[in-house]
Amino acid sequence: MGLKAYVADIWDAVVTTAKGMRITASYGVNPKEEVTQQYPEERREPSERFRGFLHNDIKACTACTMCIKVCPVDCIALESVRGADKKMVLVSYDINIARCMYCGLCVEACPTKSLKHTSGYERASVNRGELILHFVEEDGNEIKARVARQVAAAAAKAAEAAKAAEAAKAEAEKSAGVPSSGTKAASPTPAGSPAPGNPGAVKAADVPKPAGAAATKEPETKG
Amino acid sequence: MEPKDIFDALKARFGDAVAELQGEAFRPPFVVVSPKSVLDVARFLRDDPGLAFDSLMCLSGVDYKDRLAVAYHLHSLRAKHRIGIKVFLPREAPSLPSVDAVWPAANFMEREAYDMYGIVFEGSKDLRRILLPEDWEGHPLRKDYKYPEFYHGIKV
Amino acid sequence: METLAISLVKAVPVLSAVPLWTMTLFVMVAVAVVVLAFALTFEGVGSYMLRKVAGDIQARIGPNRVGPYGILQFLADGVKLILKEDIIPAKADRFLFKLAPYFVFVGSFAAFVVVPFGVGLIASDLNIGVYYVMAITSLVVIGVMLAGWASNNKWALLGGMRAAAQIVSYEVPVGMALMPAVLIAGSLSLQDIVRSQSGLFGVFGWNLFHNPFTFFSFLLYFTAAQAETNQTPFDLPEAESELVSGYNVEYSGIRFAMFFMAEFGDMFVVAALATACFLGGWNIPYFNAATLPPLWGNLLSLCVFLGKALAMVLLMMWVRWTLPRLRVDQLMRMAWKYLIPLTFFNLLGVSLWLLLFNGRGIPQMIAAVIGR
Amino acid sequence: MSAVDAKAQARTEALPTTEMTINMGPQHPSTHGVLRVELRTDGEVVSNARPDVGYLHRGLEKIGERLTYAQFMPFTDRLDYLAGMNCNCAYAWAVEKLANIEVPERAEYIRVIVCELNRISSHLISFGSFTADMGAFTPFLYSIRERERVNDLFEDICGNRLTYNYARIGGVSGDLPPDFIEKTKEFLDYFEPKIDEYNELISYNKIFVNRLANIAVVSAAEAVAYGLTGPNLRGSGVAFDLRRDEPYSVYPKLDFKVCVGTGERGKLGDCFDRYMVRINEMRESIKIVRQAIAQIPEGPVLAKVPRLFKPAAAEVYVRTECPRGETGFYLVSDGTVNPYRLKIRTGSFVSMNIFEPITKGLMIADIVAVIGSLDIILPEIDR
Repeated sequence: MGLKAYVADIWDAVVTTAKGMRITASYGVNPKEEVTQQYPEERREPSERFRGFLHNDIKACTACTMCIKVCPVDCIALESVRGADKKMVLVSYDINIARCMYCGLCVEACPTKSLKHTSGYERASVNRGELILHFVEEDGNEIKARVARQVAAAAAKAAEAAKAAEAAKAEAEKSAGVPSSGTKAASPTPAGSPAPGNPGAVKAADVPKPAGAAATKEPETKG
Repeated sequence: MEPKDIFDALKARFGDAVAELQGEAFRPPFVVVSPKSVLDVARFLRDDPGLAFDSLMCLSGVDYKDRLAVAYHLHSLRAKHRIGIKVFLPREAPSLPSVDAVWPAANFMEREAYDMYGIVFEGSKDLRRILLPEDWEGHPLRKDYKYPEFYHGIKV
Repeated sequence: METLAISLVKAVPVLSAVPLWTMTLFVMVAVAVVVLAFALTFEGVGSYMLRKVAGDIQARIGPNRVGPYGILQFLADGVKLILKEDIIPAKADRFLFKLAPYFVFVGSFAAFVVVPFGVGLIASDLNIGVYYVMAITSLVVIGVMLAGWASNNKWALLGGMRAAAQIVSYEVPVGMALMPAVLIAGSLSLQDIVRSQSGLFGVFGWNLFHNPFTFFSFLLYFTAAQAETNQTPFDLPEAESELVSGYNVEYSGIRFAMFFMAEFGDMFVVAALATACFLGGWNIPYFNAATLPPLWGNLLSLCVFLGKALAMVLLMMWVRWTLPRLRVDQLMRMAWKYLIPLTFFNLLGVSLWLLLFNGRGIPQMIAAVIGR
Repeated sequence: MSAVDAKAQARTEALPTTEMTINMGPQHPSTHGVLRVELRTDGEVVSNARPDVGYLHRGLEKIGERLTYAQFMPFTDRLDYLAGMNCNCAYAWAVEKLANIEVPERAEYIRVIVCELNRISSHLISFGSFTADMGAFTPFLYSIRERERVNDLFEDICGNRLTYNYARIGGVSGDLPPDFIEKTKEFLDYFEPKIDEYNELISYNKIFVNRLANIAVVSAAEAVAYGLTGPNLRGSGVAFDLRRDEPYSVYPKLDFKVCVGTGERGKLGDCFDRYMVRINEMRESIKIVRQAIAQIPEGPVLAKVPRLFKPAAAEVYVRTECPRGETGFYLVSDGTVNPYRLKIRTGSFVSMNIFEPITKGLMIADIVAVIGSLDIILPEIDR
């Protein structure tokens, strides 16, 4: 190639290198440009819509299993028993945050807004058991026993009330001659077992439950 | 050109090889073509100045329970129109001529259709499994696919 | 070395019982240990400086966890590398695999012998200084090729071959670019070259401003030296993004540390040569260091020399963090079609200049005119 | 053949050198993910580079057939994790066309804003990692610094920095936070001069240009035949951009230029052109976001769509312009809650198709350049 191209080549190389070095120098000299955050010491404040670990407020939760139906990876499992006053009582509510992908669909689907994202994101652990958050502190069986007692008591009360009503009706019939109505329905079976048919759901039963459910207190909303 | 005219042009040219135009619920509409004549239809679609379908947007296998199908979506950069070509295949030994001679873009997509549905593309430059390991049995996207229990001793 | 040994014996008479040759041997070992200590500390400081400068340029902080401002980072790295498991690949050629790092380390460390640190501070003032450096640094090539071949890894093999091609073909321009300083000083010894740039003319005594050709040959030398020490525009032998890590891909533990230290050793040697030959070595402008008492004179000149050398190392790092990497054939084309013709033409220019103005540079001529 | 050649020929026959087969990947610093390239090389010169994909295959299409339309949305982030918003919106547009759902105007504008911001952050990563592959490590860190600011914007708007899951069928999941517009304007003003700085630092650098000019030249006809789309197609001089030629959402209301390769530093369609198209596209995206911010109307951001809606049985193919080319969704619905067939056609998958023919005879360093210039990303290829 000609001498002119030869020199032009060298000149182009020198000029572009010099321009590049001017820019790297401009960053090199002014320390204001450092953008690194020292993570453990300086923590960045996540925005208030940040989707961290889930937290379910048990008192507000009505065990309607909407979150289970909506979750794409079936990482929520709950077990509940119908209480005396027909409302469902939560026996156990577990979220497996190892499977959860923090997509936020369950939070949107929760009618009572009891399920919310906290801003916590630090929960690495060596054993997988710790990655299953149990939101119901009380032991499942005690709850079931308690609810069963309440239901039985309510049923007994209802039965007496029914007998008393029948006795009253019996007298009313003697006076009016009307036939008596059927007895009360059988006590309700525990509905609300985890949504059938998704093999992946972590049922409370098969989760390795150490003696006395490890009540891992969920961190408050601000992590 | 409107899909109807494209269909008529093909019908005129290939007669019974071009079966019907699936029009109403299909955007873009599909022209159903018999498996044997796919290569000629493809070459005609690309070379005909009026149609000029020079770019194959997408080639995908579909499993319609009773039969398999290969859906080609074509687009013409020059004439700015689109058409779909559908080829129905039997479930047992689905095979049809490969179109990677007409559109080189088809090679990877055909390999994927072969990998996922087991549709053999005769005359393809290089028909191998693309996404799954070479010695994987079965074609996962088929509706009748059963998950294998183990793969080389690893629980699936 | 004998003079040192004799002066030591005179100072401590009881030593006279010891035969003279053991004394000189002892002195030699002592000097070698001192220079090795300096080399190792520089390699540590160099790596810290490299990462701090890189951090600064790339809008980040660089090491700041180990020790105040991260100064002890290189110690931490050193200890880590020593403690790390030292894996030798199964089918590797075990003997050559173990041998390679020593070649590379010796190649880069042996050049410290002739580095003119101060007025009297030089390991041994060889009268073939520059020629010796050229010869000894080519040991590195053997070490790198051995490493590439012995680690039974295709990437390492490619890295080794690239290193061989690059270092050998850049030896030529580096050598030729140093010749102007030798011509001006009239001797190969580095101390003489530095003395030829005595400080009386101040900054203009440097070879850099002797004549336009030497200035140009400084630039050529700097580019070729950047290639000689595998710095980024030319860091093909261990190109992370292409060859995974080039010839030292299978090395770990202390062996990798030796490659790592050798690289910084090379960097310092090249910077030292640049300062000695072009930037007036340990000469202090407008002041003759020899007049001071030996201790202070040496100390002052040592500081001046280290200052200039570190400035050169910084310049190299600055270029290193700006430019992308060349391809192998472009690397070769640049060496043989651009650098070598230019250095030869440049050498011709310097010799003609010296012939015409019988050895006086522009500053000297101006000084003569002003009648200093 | 002269005597000398004959002798040389004889000698080479006496010492036949076999070709070396190197596995570049699947774990390799510059394959942008888990790609294995089987290189058959003679020394440095590559005679055949056969890509082997599938290491990141998660079977998204099979998962799609098991989930409802709404549940598949978070999976689309995992398609091209550098452009999660684009894939989210692409899937949303596809399902809306399938089920004829009307999307409120404000939601469309928000989608365009986040898609273009995501295009900027995706091109930043492709620019940064491409220069890092070429050996210049500094621009990579500058591009990451800019991308962090885009991530902060996205974190404010949807709560996540990478897997956004922001679009919904029928709109977006949440309205813009109050200070979003100011922060975006501030970012755009900060970012615009940076592009010229990149060009001065690295784009027109002599070594960088030498490494990229005239490497892996793809002619316009070849690009169309191989089905290339997006920056790779425009790099070969074909001015085809889905946002302008098949307008969707509110793109017709926004005016922007389609950047095309011009053969600046070498033949038209080489690695340098594809690289420069992406750099210029970032400037266009800034213009688009500025216009969209100015014109955005008030109003709802999510249409009323039942959670388990059953679209009519239909087949639809919808494609949108993503940073790595055209992402097309071929949806077949049989009237039930789950899609019957969900085929995802992505830009990187087709770009990988042309990788083998164009890398014949290049050197190993150029293979890295071609991977970088095609800007492929493996989750999109393997799905």
